[in-house]
Formats: sequence, structure tokens, C-alpha cells
Amino acid sequence: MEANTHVHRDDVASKLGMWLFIFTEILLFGGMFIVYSIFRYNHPVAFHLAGEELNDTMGLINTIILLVSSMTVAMSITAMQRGQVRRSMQLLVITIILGLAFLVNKYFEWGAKFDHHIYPGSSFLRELGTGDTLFFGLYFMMTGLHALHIIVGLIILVWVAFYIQKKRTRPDKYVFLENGGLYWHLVDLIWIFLFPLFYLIH
Amino acid sequence: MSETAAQLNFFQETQGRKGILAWILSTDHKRIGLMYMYTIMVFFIVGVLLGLGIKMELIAPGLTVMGPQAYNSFFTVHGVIMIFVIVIPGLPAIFGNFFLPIMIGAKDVAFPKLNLFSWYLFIIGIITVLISLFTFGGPPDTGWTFYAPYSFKTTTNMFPAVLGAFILGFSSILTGLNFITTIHRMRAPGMRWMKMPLFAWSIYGTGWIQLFATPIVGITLLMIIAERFLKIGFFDPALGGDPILYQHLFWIYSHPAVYIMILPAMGVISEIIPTFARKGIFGYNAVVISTMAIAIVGYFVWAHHMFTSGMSTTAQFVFSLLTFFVAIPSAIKVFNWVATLYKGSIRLEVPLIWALGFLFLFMIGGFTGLFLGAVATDVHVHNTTFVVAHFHYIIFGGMGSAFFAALHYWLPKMYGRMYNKYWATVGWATFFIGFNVLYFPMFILGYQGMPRRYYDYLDQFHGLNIVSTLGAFIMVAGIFVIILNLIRGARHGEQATMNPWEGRSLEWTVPSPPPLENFDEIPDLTKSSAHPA
Amino acid sequence: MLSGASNLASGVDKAFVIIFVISALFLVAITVVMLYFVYRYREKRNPVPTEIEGNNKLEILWTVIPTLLALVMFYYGWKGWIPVRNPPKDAMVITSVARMWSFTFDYPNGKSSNVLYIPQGEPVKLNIVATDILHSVYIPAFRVKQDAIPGKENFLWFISDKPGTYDLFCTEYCGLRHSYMNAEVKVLPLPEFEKWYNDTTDLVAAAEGEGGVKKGLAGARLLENKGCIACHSLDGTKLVGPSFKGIYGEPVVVVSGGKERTVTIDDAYIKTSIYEPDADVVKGYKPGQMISYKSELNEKQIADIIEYLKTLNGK
Amino acid sequence: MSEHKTHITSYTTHFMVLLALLILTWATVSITNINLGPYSVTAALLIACLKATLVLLYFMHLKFDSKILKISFSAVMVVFALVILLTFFDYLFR
Ligand code: HEA
Ligand code: HEA
Ligand code: HEC
Ligand code: CUA
Ligand SMILES: [Cu+2]
Repeated sequence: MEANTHVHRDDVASKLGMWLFIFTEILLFGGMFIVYSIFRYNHPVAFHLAGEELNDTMGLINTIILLVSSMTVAMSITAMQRGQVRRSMQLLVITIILGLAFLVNKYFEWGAKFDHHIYPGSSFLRELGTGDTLFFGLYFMMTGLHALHIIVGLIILVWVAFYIQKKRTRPDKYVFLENGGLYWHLVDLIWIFLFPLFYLIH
Repeated sequence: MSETAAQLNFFQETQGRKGILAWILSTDHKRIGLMYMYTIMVFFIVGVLLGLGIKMELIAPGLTVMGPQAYNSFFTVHGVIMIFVIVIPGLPAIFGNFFLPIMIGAKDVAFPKLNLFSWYLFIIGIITVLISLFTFGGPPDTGWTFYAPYSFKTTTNMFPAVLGAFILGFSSILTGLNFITTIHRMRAPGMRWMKMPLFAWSIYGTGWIQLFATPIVGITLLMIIAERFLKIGFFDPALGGDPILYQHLFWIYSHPAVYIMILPAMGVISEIIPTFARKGIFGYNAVVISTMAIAIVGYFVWAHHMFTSGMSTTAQFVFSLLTFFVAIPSAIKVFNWVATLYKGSIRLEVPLIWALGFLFLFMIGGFTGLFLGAVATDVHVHNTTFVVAHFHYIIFGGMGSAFFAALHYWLPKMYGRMYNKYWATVGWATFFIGFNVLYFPMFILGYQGMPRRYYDYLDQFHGLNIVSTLGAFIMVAGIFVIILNLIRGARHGEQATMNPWEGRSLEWTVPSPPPLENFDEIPDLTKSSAHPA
Repeated sequence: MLSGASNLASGVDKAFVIIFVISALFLVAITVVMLYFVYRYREKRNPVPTEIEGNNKLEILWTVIPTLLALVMFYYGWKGWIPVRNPPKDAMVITSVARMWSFTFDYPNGKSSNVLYIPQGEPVKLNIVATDILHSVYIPAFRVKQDAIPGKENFLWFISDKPGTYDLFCTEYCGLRHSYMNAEVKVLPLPEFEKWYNDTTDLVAAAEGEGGVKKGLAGARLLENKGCIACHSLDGTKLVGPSFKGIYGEPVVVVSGGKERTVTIDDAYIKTSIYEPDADVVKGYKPGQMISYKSELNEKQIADIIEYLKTLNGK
Repeated sequence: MSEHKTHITSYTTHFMVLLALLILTWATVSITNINLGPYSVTAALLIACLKATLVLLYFMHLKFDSKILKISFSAVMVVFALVILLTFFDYLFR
């Protein structure tokens, strides 16, 4: 019997699918942004003060890391399109390393918070007041969810690198790389909003 | 017309896999559609039995067949299964999967593997929900709305139920994504947007709602989980949270979700009525536009579920007004359907009977929705059995009728066999009578003030509750007849021809049942001037 | 149909009738037309269908007319609602406290009751609060409903002109005994109401403890008013919580921090049970059911309750 | 359906975009450090939107992609904005 020989390849469709998925991710975070905006409106002073607790420098470093990594992954696609497979691979690896750096940084940042008895459900937070509880609740939930997306993004990028290695992603067939890149940019996009909302606006 | 005898149909074409593997490993959209159907049917029976249990308990005040804790779990699980497992995925996952690609002249959906993956997620989601029934604190008892703060205070086993709903949402997103991409990329040459069958359009509109609304409930359910385990405090007033915010987030999804349920149903009706009137639909453009209008406006009316929560008067004004606007596109559709019958040459076959039943029940459901949309009247009947009657009319009377209409319409195509028309009609009539006897009294009870989710009630509500319970038995008997007749038909019915109803859309140009990749050659419609379905 | 018994009912019923009439007309008209078409254009009678692509004029007509009608319905729905949101300044303010699974109505003079007594023909404003989870106050005869939300104060108001007894339901699902969470509303003619309102015997009892009045009466009132008897019976029946019958001074097995131990029910134990119910959970019951009454009962009141519990022994 | 030729964004463009992003980041940090009162939120969000637009248009290639993507992305944003607006109808007027 004839197997399913009809292999249908449509890069535009794959990209469209990826974008649609990105929309849902944006709206997923969108839900949290709604919660953020309401609570910020309800507790302006507490949010202001709690924001000062966060370490701006850490946030800034992570912002720069993500922006640079976003560029390297975009360049990796350019390289692939131009047929420079090795360069593409190098840029991808740099992106992955930057992503790991982000996570390490995040680990220390969260660790410092835990040392200050700031974690969801801590009694210290409860004494600070409801505004602070909510602020840090949001902080942990949103940056946590974001970190989770970084991890997923990294897994995808490693997978892409593996495909490039195997030559299953190559200059005439690189939509997987493009989609991986899109996902990584999404992670960056969200951080662009998280950074000012939590670290900067006092 | 038919020189297709030699070709194997998709049942016979197992691609070298044996037994059940031919199903659960297959990426064929038709097999996946049927797998959804079998799964959903099984849970449909479970849901109906739970509904029957509810009615048994309500036949008399006080304890009749179960205690209050059991009752609360019954309606919660009934609601969760019916909404998340049956009506939201129902029509798109079964008939969307089976017929969308054929109708637009494609060999499969855009991402067949993802499609299979969605089904697996669906199963995992169901299993997760089921786990909640048998572990730790026992079945959840919060109502399908999971309102905070009760949902994280109850000692019952909420977590798996919520997680299951989250996974089911994910499955629904992926299905929507798949269909939208399919429609954008895989229409046959000449299948212009404005030539697309209306069912395909409705699936398209549904897909967008799935994409736009489902993530919000996803994150909301995650927050409920975080709330329960980490005491984050978003919705807990003791920690400064806001229970009303939870309601906003929940309904931002769950209102659009009701249009996820009804749009494909409307699509089915828009296929059936023209076929049996044997002419094109009246006002194709208007029907398409109203589909998209429902999808869009339907997103912005959610807070009509919260008129008594104490939200601001401004918000009540805005949401009530918007609610009335969302009724207009439905009105347009109803008028166009009726106008399609005008000067037709009508064959009163079983699917058309169901479609007419749909119209009647949907109208009652829709009109009572207007009472709920007006603030003054809603405040009186909110959370009474009036609301329960409203949505059973619109979901079962509407979406349910459309589901059975679709089954009777497409069964010959899916299985290549015909059911017994006499028993199908008897089944319908029993269902229709039972349905109205069951739910109509609930409008009156609600107006008299009987609250919903009430295990026990005052004596003055007794009479109508008895009537209602009797109706439930009549209706379930009808459903039994219908389903048995369909199963018998699918297995032993007479052979059906390729186009038993003389339908005009593409699925009627392929053999019954269709072969593995639907078409030998992708149809070319550039020259045909065929009127859209 | 039950008739409205408050000043707000007429607005609501008017909106209801208007929507009902419009809906019924459409429902009947559309159904009749539909059936007529099916009959008139059946295949036997009309073998050849006539293609009709559409008709823009009709299309506009049946968009515009429903829109206008929808606006009409919206208008009456809104108009019936405006008065509900605007309580008069001089209304008598009663605070309605909702908790799992009972209501208490606190009056300005310190009186509190499980039955909502209201004066006929006088505006009454209910401030609605909840102590634990969502509940709601629904008086069908008055056509009013408002959710009770912890951490937020909602309100309702009305004037009732018809003396009588009406039902009040909790219509926001609140768990196990949701369907038993109801109360009575008694509309009394003014003199009768004043008589009830000024009868402060139980307040005096509360103030004086045993002094002259029946022993433990104050405590009994408290158990009723604060809703304890929604979960604790006085006759030995097991409800959500253990019965109060004859428990004082008896030993009881409790689970504290995961360990079982036996304690004697004395004053200190009862106080912890009321202030921190989850500290010692009686074996066989679930923690988290009973909420802390720290903010609602002071030590004096607990002493009254204990006084009453003692009377449940022995007899 | 006609696929137009893929557009290749040059390294230089990518680098310039990064530079712009870093400058904008610096701008937010300094703006929020001087006290603009309530406007600092507005300013920071405006800059964030600007940055996001750059990422979308260049890194994510939206500028050179098909119309459907541009339209649907805008739709997501519009829907989201409206949802926030409608939610605030409740909270602003409580
Ligand atoms: C498939 C599902 C579905 C659909 C399509 C609808 C459709 C509508 N619903 Fe319903 N609804 C539910 C499912 C659905 N609903 C559910 C499940 C709940 C309860 C959830 C819970 O609390 O558990 C609910 C609850 C609900 C409420 C909240 C009630 C409350 O809790 O207090 C409201 C309030 O506005 C409402 C309104 C409407 C309206 C105005 C429509 C409109 O879209 C209807 C439009 C249709 C028509 C109007 C009929 C056709 C029109 C004509 C024939 C022309 C004439 C028309 C005019 C003159 C205007 N619904
Ligand atoms: C699709 C959804 C669905 C379905 C089919 C049903 C079916 C039934 N329901 Fe209900 N019900 C809900 C959704 C549903 N229900 C929800 C969401 C609630 C609210 C829960 C809550 O408060 O949290 C509820 C609550 C509810 C209550 C109120 C409980 C209370 O508030 O105290 C009652 C009481 O009589 C009831 C009765 C019944 C009965 C007798 C049936 C059945 O016996 C009816 C039998 C079947 C039909 C009428 C045919 C319908 C056909 C289809 C839907 C197509 C099926 C599709 C496939 C098989 C793919 N249901
Ligand atoms: C929502 C239901 C509920 C309400 C209302 C409630 N209780 Fe309880 N109560 C319980 C449950 C369940 C227990 C057993 C578990 C525990 O000890 O926490 C309990 C235990 C107790 C005990 C210990 C009983 C024993 O046998 O050891 C006392 C005393 C008590 N409650 C007093 C009160 C008082 C006084 C009130 C009202 C002011 C009240 N309760 C209201 C549910 C309730
Ligand atoms: Cu209190 Cu329901
Ligand atoms: Cu709704």
C-alpha cells in the first residue's frame, strides 16, 4: 500500500502558524498585564515603594543581554539566508549562551530576594502590606513565567542548532530557524515591557 | 458520476498500521475527526447521566438521591465536562477536522502532526480532569466558573480539574491555529474567500476567537493554581486581592467561548438549509459578515455576567449596550436562513427538521439572552434557573441540535451508509418535546426566584420541578433512540450514494466515505461559477 | 407570576414586559413564516427552486429594525436600573453580614437579627458585606440582588409598601450549604416595626449577662445571630461541624498540626476553637470549613456563648 | 498565491537596530530616574512600545512580511487595548 507520500511543504504556512502561536503567547502575558495594571491602579504608593526594592542594575544587565541575543539570532537567520552556515551556527550558539547568562543572572536576583524573606506567601511580605504582597506576587509570577519561556526558547534553539548540524536546516530550508528566532524575539518583546514596569517606574 | 469503486476509502487505507494503531498514529484529518467524535460521545453520555442525576435530586425538596456535597460535585463536573470537553471542541474538532479540508479542496490540514498532537492533548486534559474525581479531596465542587475565593478555599481536589481545563484550552488553541492556517494557505485554486462554504467561514471565525480568548483563561487558571499553592493573593481579599478581577478574567474568555460553541453550529445550519431548499443561501455576504461580526463584538461583552458583582455603573451601562449589539448579527443570520426557504423546493429530510428545530430553540435561547442583557431584568434573574434555562436552550437546543443536524447530514458521507429516517424523526420529536418540557419550566422558576446551584429548595418551587424532571426523562429517551439509530446506520445501514442530498459543496464530489487524501487531483474552481453553498 | 413588593419592582417588570412582548412577537412571526415556507415551497408543490442571491434593501431593513428594537430594550432595561443605584439620603442603614452559611442584619441601634425586619413605606439601605467568600443577597419579591464580596462593601436599597413575609436567598454559590443560606424578610407596619426595634430585651441581656434574664440567653442569641447554628446543631445532629449538645467539659479527640490528641472542652479550648478554628481540628472534620471569628466576637461574647453551652449539658 | 522573494536583512541593519534599542534603554533608565511624577509611567511605556516596534519590524521581520501578518498583529494589539480599556471602565468609575 502506498504510504502517505504526499509531503506538503509550505514555509509561509509554517511561519503563519508560528505567528498565530505568538499571538496567543502575547495574550497569555496580556492577562497578567491586565492584572498588573489594575493592581497598580489600586495600590499606586505600595507599587512605587516596592519597585525600589528591585535591583535596577540586575534588570538592566538582563535587558542588554536579551537585546543583544535578539540581534544575534536575527543575524543568524541572515547568515543562513546568505548560505553562511558556519557563521549562522556560531551566532546561534552565542544566542544560547546569552540566554543561559540571563537565567544565571535571574537565579542570583531571585536568590537575593529569597534571602530577604521575599517570596510568595512569606509572612514578611504579608507584614509589609497588601500592596507589596501583590507587587511581589506579580513580580514572581510574571518574571517566573518569562523565565519559563526563556527555558523553552533555549530548548528550541538547541534543537535548531542540532538540525543545522544534521543539515536538516540549511540555506534552502530554514523556516525552523526562523520560527525559533521568532519565539526568541517574543521573549525579548515581553521583557521590554517587564523591565520598566517592575524595575524602573518608581 | 461514479467510477470510484476501485479506490480504497480512508477506513480501508490503514497505511500499514494495524488495529488501534491505525487510528492513534494516523495524521489523517478524517480519522482524527472521528477519534474526537468517539471520545466526545463517550463523555457526552457521562455528562448527560450527571445532568439526569441533577434532575433526579431536584424532583423533590430535601434529600432524594444524593447529599449536598455530591450534588455540588455533580453540577460542577457536569458543567466542566459539557463546556470544556464537549461543546467547545465539539463541532470544530469533529466536523471541522473531517470536512474543512474537503470543503476547501485540500488534502489535509496545514499541520497534520500538530493536529494529532492536539487530540493527544485533549485526551491528556480529559484524563487530568478525571483524576480530580478520584483523588484526595474528591471531585471539585466550585461550579464550572471556579469563582475565587471559594475555588482556593474548598478542600476538594481543584487542582487537577483546573489543570485539565488549562490543557484542554491549549488543545483548542492549537486546533484553531491549524484551521486558520489551513484556510489561508490551502484553499484550492479558484476557491476565493467569498466563494468559501459558510461552514468553513464559521470555522475561520471560531479559530480566531479560540486564539484570542483562550490564552486569557489559560493564564487565569494558572493564577488560580498559583493562588492555591503559593498564596500569591491576586484574588484573595485577605491578602489584598480582588475577587471581581477574577470574574473579569474568567469571563473575558468564557463569554467569547460561548461563541466558539455557537458559530460552527450556525455554520452547519447555513450549509443544511440551502441544501434542502435546493438553492443558494440568501445574502451570502451578509451571513459571512455577521459571522465575523459575532466573533469580534462577542469579545467585548463579557461583564454582562457580572452585573450584580458591584462593578461600576459606567461599566454596567457599556456592557449592557454592547450585549444588545451582539444580538444583531445573530438576528441577521436568522432572517437570512428563513429567507433562504422562500421559493425553494424544499425536501423535509431529517437534517432539515433538526435545522428548523435549531432555529426555534435558538431563538428562545437568544431572546432570553436579551432579558439577561438588560441590567434591570438581569439583576432579578441572575443566578436563578432562568439563566440555566437560557444557556441550555441556546447550547443544547442550539448547538446540540446543530450537532445532530450535522450528524444526520454528513453521516452518509463519513460512513457511506444511511440511517433509518423513520426512527430518526421519532427520535427528534421525542427530543424536542422532552427538551421543552425540561427547560421551559426553568424560565418560570427562575422568574419566581429559584436560585441555581441549589441542592434544596422551598416548597413553592416543587410543582414545576417535577414537570422539568419528567421532561428530562423524555428527552434522554429521545437521545437514546437517535444515537442508537445513528450507530446502527453507520454500521449496517444501506449504502449511501456519493451525493444523497444533492449538496453543492466539494465534500459531495468525493466518494462516500472519502479516500485517504480526499481528492486524486486538487479541484480547480477557477472557471466554475458555482454559487457558494 | 409573583407580584413585586417594592418600589423598584415596577421598573424591572416594565422592562421585562417590553422585552417579552418584542421577543414573543418575533418568535411567533418567524416560526410561522418559517413553517409556512416549508409547507408552501415543499418539493411536491414547487419542484423548481428560484435562485435568489439576496436583496440589499431587505438586508438593511432587517439590520436596522432589530437594532432599533434592541436599543429600545436596552433603554428600558437601563431605566429600570437607575433608581436601584440611587438610594435616598435619609434611608435607614442596615448592615447585612453574609458568611458561610447565614446572614446577620445589624441595625443602627446595635440590634442584630437573622430576620430582616423592615418598616413599611420607609426607605431602607442594606450595606452588604461578606466575611469569608462570595455570597449574595436576593429578595425576589423586591426584584433586587447584590453580591456580597469580602473586602468590599456593596449596597441595595428599597421601599416596601406591602407588609408580609418574603424570602431572601443567597444566590452566589458558596459551597456545601449554599441552598440553605436563606432568610426571611418581614415587612412590618411602622408601629409594629418600632415596637420590635425598640425592644432591646436581648441587648440588655447581652449587656447584663445572667442578670435577671434567663441564663445563657445572650449566648443563645449570639449563636443564632452569628450563624453558628448553620453548622452546629443544638440537638446532637451532625451538620458541617460537631453538635454543641452536651460537649462542655467532655473530652474530644482533635488533630493539631497533624497529630492526634485528646483534650477536654473547657473555656480556653472553646476560645481557640473560635479564634483559630484550624489550630485544633476535631477528628473526622475538615480544617478550613470554619473561619476565625476573631473580628466578630469579643471575649465577653465568647464567655456568653460558653455560658450557654453549659446549659446544653445535663438536661 | 504568489510568494514574493524573501527579503534578507543585512548585518548592518541588525546592528543599527540594536544600537537604537540600547539607546532607548538608556533613555528609559534616565527618564525614570528624574522624577516626572505620573508621566514617568507614560514615558517609560511609550519608549517600551517604540522598542517593541523596532524588534517587531526588523528583528521579527514584520516589515517585510505579508499583509495578513501585519493586519492580524495589529488586531491582537487593538483587541488587547480594548480589553484593558473596558476593564478599566469598571475600576475607574467604582
Ligand atoms: C452557545 C452559547 C451561548 C450563546 C450563543 C449565548 C448568547 C447570548 N447570551 Fe448567553 N450564556 C451562555 C451561553 C450562550 N449565550 C451561558 C453558558 C451562560 C451562563 C454561564 C454561567 O453563568 O454558568 C450565559 C449567560 C448569559 C448572561 C449572563 C446571565 C447572568 O448570569 O446573569 C447574559 C447576559 O447578558 C447572556 C446574554 C446572551 C445574549 C444577549 C446572547 C446573544 O448572542 C443571543 C442573540 C440571539 C438572538 C437575539 C435571537 C435571534 C434574533 C432574532 C430572531 C431577531 C430579533 C432580534 C432582536 C429584535 C434583537 N447570556
Ligand atoms: C453542553 C453543555 C451541557 C449539556 C449538554 C447539559 C445537559 C444537561 N443539563 Fe446541564 N449544565 C451545563 C451544561 C450542559 N448541560 C452547565 C455549563 C451548567 C452549569 C454548571 C454550574 O452551575 O457550574 C449546567 C447546569 C445544569 C443544571 C443546574 C444545576 C444547578 O444550578 O443546580 C441542571 C438542572 O437541571 C442541568 C440539567 C441538565 C440535563 C438534564 C442535561 C441532559 O440530560 C441533557 C441531555 C442532552 C441534550 C439536551 C442534547 C444536547 C446535545 C449536545 C450538546 C450535542 C452533543 C455533542 C456531541 C455528542 C459531540 N444542567
Ligand atoms: C462554616 C461552618 C461553621 C460555622 C459557621 C461555625 N463553625 Fe464551629 N466548627 C465547624 C467545623 C467544621 C468544626 C470542626 C473542625 C474544627 O475544629 O475546626 C467546628 C468546630 C467548632 C468548635 C469545637 C467543637 C468541638 O466539638 O470540639 C467550637 C467550640 C465551635 N466550632 C464554635 C463555633 C462558634 C461559636 C461559631 C459561631 C460564632 C461557629 N463555630 C461557626 C464549622 C463551623
Ligand atoms: Cu452564601 Cu450561597
Ligand atoms: Cu456571556
